Amino acid sequence: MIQKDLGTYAANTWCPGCGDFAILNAIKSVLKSLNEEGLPLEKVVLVSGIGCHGKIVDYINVNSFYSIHGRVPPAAEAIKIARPDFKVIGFAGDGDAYGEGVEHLIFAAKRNIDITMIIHNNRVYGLTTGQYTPTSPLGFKGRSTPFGTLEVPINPLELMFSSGATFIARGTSHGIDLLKKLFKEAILHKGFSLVDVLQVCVTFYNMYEYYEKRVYELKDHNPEDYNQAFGKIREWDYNKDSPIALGVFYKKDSPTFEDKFAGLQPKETIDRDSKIAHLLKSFS
Amino acid sequence: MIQKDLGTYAANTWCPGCGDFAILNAIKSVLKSLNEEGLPLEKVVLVSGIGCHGKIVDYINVNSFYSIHGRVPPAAEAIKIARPDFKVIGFAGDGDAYGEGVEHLIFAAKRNIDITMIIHNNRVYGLTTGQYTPTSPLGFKGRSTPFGTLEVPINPLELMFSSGATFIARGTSHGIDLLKKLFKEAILHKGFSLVDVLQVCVTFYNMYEYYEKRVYELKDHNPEDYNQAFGKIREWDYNKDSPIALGVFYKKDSPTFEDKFAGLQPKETIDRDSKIAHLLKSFS
Amino acid sequence: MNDFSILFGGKAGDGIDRAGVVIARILNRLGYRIYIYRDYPSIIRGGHTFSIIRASSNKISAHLNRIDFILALNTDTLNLHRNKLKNNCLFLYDSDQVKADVGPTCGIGLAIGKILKEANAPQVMRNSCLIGGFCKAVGIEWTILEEVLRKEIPKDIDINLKVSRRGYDESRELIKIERLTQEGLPLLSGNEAIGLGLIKGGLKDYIAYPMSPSSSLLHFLAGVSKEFSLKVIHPESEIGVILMALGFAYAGERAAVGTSGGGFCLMTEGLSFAGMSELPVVIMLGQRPGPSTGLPTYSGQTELHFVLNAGQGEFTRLVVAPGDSEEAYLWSTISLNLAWKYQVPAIILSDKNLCEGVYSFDMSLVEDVKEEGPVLWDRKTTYKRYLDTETGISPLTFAGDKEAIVKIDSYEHDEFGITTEDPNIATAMQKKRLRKENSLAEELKRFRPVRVYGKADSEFGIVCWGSNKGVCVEVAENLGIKVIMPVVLSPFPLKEFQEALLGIKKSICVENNATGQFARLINRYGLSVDEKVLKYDGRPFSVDELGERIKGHI
Amino acid sequence: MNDFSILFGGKAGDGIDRAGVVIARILNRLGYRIYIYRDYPSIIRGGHTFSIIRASSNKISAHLNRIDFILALNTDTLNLHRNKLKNNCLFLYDSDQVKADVGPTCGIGLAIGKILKEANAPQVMRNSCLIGGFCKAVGIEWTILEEVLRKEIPKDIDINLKVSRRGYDESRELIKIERLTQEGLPLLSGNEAIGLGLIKGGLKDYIAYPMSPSSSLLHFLAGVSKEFSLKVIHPESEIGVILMALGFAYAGERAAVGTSGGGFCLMTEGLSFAGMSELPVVIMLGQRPGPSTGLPTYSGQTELHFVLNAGQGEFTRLVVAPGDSEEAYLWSTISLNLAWKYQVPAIILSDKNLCEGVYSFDMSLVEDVKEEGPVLWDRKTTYKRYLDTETGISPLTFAGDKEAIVKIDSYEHDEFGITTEDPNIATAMQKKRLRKENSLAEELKRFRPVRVYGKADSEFGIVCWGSNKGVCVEVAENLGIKVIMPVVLSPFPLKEFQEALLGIKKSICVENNATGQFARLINRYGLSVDEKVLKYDGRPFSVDELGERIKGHI
Ligand SMILES: Cc1ncc(C[n+]2csc(CCOP(=O)(O)OP(=O)(O)O)c2C)c(N)n1
Ligand SMILES: Cc1ncc(C[n+]2csc(CCOP(=O)(O)OP(=O)(O)O)c2C)c(N)n1
Ligand code: SF4
Ligand code: SF4
Ligand SMILES: [Mg+2]
Ligand SMILES: [Mg+2]
Repeated sequence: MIQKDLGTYAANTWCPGCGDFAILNAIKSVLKSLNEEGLPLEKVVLVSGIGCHGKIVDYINVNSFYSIHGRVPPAAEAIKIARPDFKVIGFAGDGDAYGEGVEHLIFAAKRNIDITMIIHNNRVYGLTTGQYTPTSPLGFKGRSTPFGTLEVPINPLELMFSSGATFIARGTSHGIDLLKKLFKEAILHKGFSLVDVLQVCVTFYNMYEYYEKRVYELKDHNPEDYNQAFGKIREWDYNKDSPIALGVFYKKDSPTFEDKFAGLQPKETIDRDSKIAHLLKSFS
Repeated sequence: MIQKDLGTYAANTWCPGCGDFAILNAIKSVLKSLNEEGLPLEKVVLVSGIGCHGKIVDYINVNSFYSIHGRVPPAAEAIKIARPDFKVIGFAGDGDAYGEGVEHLIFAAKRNIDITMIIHNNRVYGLTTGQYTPTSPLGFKGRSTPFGTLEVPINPLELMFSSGATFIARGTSHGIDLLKKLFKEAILHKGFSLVDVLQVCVTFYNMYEYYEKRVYELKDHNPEDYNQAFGKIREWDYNKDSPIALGVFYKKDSPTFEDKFAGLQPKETIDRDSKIAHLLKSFS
Repeated sequence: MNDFSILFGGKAGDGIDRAGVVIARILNRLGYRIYIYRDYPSIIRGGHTFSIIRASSNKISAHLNRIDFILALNTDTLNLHRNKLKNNCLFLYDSDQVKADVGPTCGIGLAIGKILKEANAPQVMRNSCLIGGFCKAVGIEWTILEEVLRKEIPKDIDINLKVSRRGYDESRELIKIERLTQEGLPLLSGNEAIGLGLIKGGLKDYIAYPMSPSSSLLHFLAGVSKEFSLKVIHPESEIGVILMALGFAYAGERAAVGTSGGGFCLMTEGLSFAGMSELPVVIMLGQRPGPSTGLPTYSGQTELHFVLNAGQGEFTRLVVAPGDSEEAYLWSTISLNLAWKYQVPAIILSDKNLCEGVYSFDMSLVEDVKEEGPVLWDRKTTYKRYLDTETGISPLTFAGDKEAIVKIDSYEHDEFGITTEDPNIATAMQKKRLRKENSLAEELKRFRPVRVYGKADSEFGIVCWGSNKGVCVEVAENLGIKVIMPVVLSPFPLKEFQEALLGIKKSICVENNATGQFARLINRYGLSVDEKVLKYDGRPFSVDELGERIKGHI
Repeated sequence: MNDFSILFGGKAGDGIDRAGVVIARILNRLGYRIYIYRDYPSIIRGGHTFSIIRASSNKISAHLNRIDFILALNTDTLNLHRNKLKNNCLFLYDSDQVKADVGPTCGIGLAIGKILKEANAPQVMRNSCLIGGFCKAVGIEWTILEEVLRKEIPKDIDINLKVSRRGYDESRELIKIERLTQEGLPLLSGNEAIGLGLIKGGLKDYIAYPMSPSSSLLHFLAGVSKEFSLKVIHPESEIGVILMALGFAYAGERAAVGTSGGGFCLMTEGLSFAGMSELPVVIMLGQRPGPSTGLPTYSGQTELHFVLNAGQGEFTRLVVAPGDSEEAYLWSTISLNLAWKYQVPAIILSDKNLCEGVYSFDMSLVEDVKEEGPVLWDRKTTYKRYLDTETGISPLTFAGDKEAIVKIDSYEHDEFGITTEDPNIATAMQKKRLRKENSLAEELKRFRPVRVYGKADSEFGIVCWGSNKGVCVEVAENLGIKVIMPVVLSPFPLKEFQEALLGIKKSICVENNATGQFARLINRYGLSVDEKVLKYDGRPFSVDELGERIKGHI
């Protein structure tokens, strides 16, 4: 299965123009550059959810774990805990990560496990042909809400912020250079990192122009300043028509779960049989 | 089963001194006072999770739905949507509502459904005999973490704040007067309300003295001021030894899901058979 | 030509599905009975997807392998399917796209790209152009096509008609499809039939999280929610779905949910809760090949034993597996009625073939079942939510009743719904809940839970369930043998099934799974089938294919 | 007195459990074999709870209804259980609390309240005082008691010893328990045995969300996690649990999880994913009476068919149901080995009686099974995670291997693990996954999947599974009949089971459920039992009770 250029023989079945291509190309380029800088690719594991986004792992020729819908984080966490020397990168949809399995995202952030979550946030269920998601704006007319949703969206960055994520960023699928920068920084960040990608779904929710008009890159922003971070995170709530900042919103150094865990784990030295025998003695 | 004083014949099996008694007494007193003010008790439904907290519904002689672990909100939401004239009050544990089923809490808040969630936050799994929960402090030694947890707690108020809850309050099980006030205000609040009760578990995590030393009631606090609310919510993070504010942190008027939903729902007038026949015609 | 099949193929995103329905509606107006099989990968654009539209003077619900007409928007369609053509030259294609050596005198090529360009029409209208060409090729009047297009695709109808007309004009008649004397019928997908059946049964709320092949039921009910005052909700997850449904049931409203295997897994804890709390709920489970995500847009019958045993503990459940649109409609109504009468969970076990297959729906074939109310409290004695009665059914009233307190409980409980750990009460309550199975089984007799088709006195019997009904019945009629099809799978209608087996010397079980799940089910009752005909690649049996395989056994 | 039972009762929170263990350890030092049955409600304080500590010169794993000695910390204990006493006067009680008319010459009352007050001891030490009194009453030397207390309850040991000594001194000898010549054995709960068996099998990670009766396995493994370098994790939910386990398996680490019915429901989607992705995982399922929350601290056997069929789609799974601590240990090791060898999910089907019962554990009775490695990649050809082999087993390597790319997939996939919708590959892969069942079944033969006890040539046979082993074997030995107990339930060891049935004229199936789940399972294979002896109030059969019920059938 060794293919050049990190690709595989799987036929790409995303719609032409889909924002997922940008994510694919950005991550491939980041992996290549990390590899050049010394990261062995066999120490990379990609984990994905179910949705259009999930197909990404079929298109990249590195280790992968194609999980079930909504369940990227716990698998990624376990892989990282088992192999702290690995880089574990999760790809999830907005339906997948902010809806079906949002609890896992919250707890992965809370634990500050050093995994990177890249959210293909097209604000719609792509693969199931166009229903609203937790980040669709109020009034969104999808196939399950033909008369418009009645719920305001969540602001996933704010949710992650309140859950303890130590790296929070946002990009769009129309800014691949920024994506590369953000992905790389997120992967290199020691701790839980999340990059929310405003990924355009050309078929069910084409926000290309909407975003084009409103996005801007964060400048003179100190992501290590809690209040600045919070202010910028709240600037756009995924509903109102405000400017939309891109870049790293927040970044914090904090001990990771797997490091603390490893600290608890002495290496096994004597053989288990004698230890079992010893333990059994204490039970009599 | 009509018993006086809103009680039932069920034997109370909480540990003597358990903070759940305060919650029970406070809610009974609030129900009585609401009843006196005109709320028919048959329009009250109590929903509870599984844990020591859940037993509360066995002890109150009104309609109840004793749900499964972690699943109070969706049942409560449906009951409210079906019967917008009802008062639906959920009782959940911290393991139950902030752990196993935190996704539902987030979405109930997001939808701003007019239910009240009362969280018996003893910061431990009581009924399963003392494991850490999402709000146990870092290093908590419970039966699943005998060497201390490696995770900082979540701040549930902050999580609810970022999820769109429109009423957020905190009380303790050693301040029953405040509890009554908060419960009543929460129930009367039109929209999703949550009262986090620092409920002392005398058996597995007796924080009585800890709280006694640190709690204070919010004064000169404007709960409708977003920034004030956020500041106070972040003052204590459920981990550090800071002062612990009690009272209503945040309050906001916002349209409720069930009202918007009812707006979508014309009353059925003509009979279904003819409408089905009519619809079938359009299918040919 | 009173039974013919048209294969319409292209890439995902080409509007193959819609094109199939347009053609079906046209043929329906000519008096044909329709069945559409839809084959598409889990892809939004690209890949290969096709619909087979079969039309016949008789009612049908299966497809044939032999195709009469191919309409090809891409090369794959011709390459992959041309060998199925009866007449090797009966096809139309987009000559601007199809790169196949079709031979000079064969088929009709339309320069659709050019036509669209000239009309300034978007790519999605390629299908309309080809349909135009097809109608001309089979001698269908333009006015019929125009009427159907106006109704089906109102958006940008003028350009669409222009494009379609160009296709019509540039085509030529190859063969003539006759108008039949019978009237057309509504064309319904299985999910639409289920939705209407639930509505008929008094549905108030439908809650679902999208998942193929159940999503179109959600879309359908959301679309008609205003007409029928339905509350249609798509919440955060399948766990939320089932708990919401139970909340609605508690409040006295008839609720249903829909999902597929993975989502059903997440509902099993709620299912068991429904069993314990005796809150009615109807679950439409659309099967697709597993395990896990599997082949999400294909079909399978692998969840029979899972639904029969899902959820911890033992409790009564109703499981029905309708076989076509009329049965889907009928048994959805029955499921809702009986779930409420017996206060049990009811599962409509469907699959992708039934959910998304399109059928000519004949209401005159549906037994008339009205919405039936549950057993209500007589108000004579203090209300006890879990009154232990002879039938096991505790009369209902609902929260809001001034004279009652309604307590439901996921723990073992006494008659009032207060938690108990008393061994005697626990035993009595367990018996009460299981006793409902007997009364339910008795009541089901009136709906003829086992249906029989084909030659009644044949000594060969095909045994099947669910969406295989159509293909089995047709094969059986062709071969002059019998079909036995239990629609009810729990409580299992043993007596009726045994009666149906009388006279059968050799039984052949047809299933879309690898282990023969129905065959295994009847083993439990000391019965067994003689042969198993299994297929588990996600694709349905065609009449020809199944016919061959059955012939091998008779 | 070489077989006697002590009932120690009080309120939840009185330390009944601990007291039972202390007494058991004392008797263990005297050479007795022990079994403890623990009966407690889902309450932290109050209510009525008791342990029955049975001691015998023979190995036992069941309790008796007839009690030799009652130790009562509250009135209920005497009122509810005195009728079970062989000798109506053999009891000790806290005379400051027990308000029962015991008669002046009967039993021994200790003024425990007063004793505690004088010693300034906390209420939790009431049990120690009563144990002191008990030891004197049955002639056990103070030094033994002191040793055990020091070891068991090191906290505040001095006051504790003081209080206990006062009880000892104020009691009097009523009867003498003899010291036996045999050595004591370790006392293990079923969960501890399972934990150790998993450790023996190479366990690296244990992930669980607390749920009775599985929680004590979590607590035990967390407690020994440092000794054995185990990663023990308690995550947000059972969904997180099973997905984490699969993540660990992917990384090459042997992981197990534990839960009960409701939590297992939430794991079923992950179970199906394990089946599809061929990621090994061991699930300890501790059954308790359902449906739903049910009777959370009691026992049942209602999940047999659920575990056999849980999860969408069809895939191979190993299901074992050990019957006592030695089997729990052995089969936990085997489960982990075989889950990894066959890359399948393995379920250890336990219940509250086994999980929380305490047994004298005799390692010499355990067949020696070592940790066995999985089939590994030979590195000769390009690595394919899902290589289609004759056995169905695809050789393993893990992420991190420089020469391999390891892709697992919840969709249907090709040999490399790339998603496919091709019907032929789908069929082949489905066959491959199911083929493993054959090789697994074959391999299981070497572990004797069906065990036989009692009188080998009797024409009466008790058929049982899981924790009923102990009581059935003892009853069978008493009555001179045979016991047939399959430990493996999937793949079902049909041949061995049939062999065990040879010569049986009447079979009696003993189960803790209402419908006879095992009896139904064997119906599938054309077999059936003649009688069913069922009990489903959450309480285990006692030897006396089951003996009576079996006698009615022979
Ligand atoms: C438990 C479960 N529920 C539902 C589905 C069906 N399903 C597949 S993909 C999907 C939504 C995908 O949306 P999103 O996560 O936003 O991904 P996208 O397709 O937009 O990339 C759903 C609901 C499933 N596979 N599993
Ligand atoms: C799905 C599921 N998992 C686990 C359990 C076991 N369980 C019962 S109560 C409980 C925790 C209770 O903790 P909390 O919600 O904080 O309530 P408390 O007892 O502290 O009031 C757990 C884990 C369950 N009943 N269901
Ligand atoms: S449906 Fe949307 S998200 Fe999916 S592949 Fe097409 S454009 Fe991309
Ligand atoms: S264990 Fe704790 S929460 Fe539960 S009843 Fe006792 S004191 Fe209350
Ligand atoms: Mg999406
Ligand atoms: Mg708690």
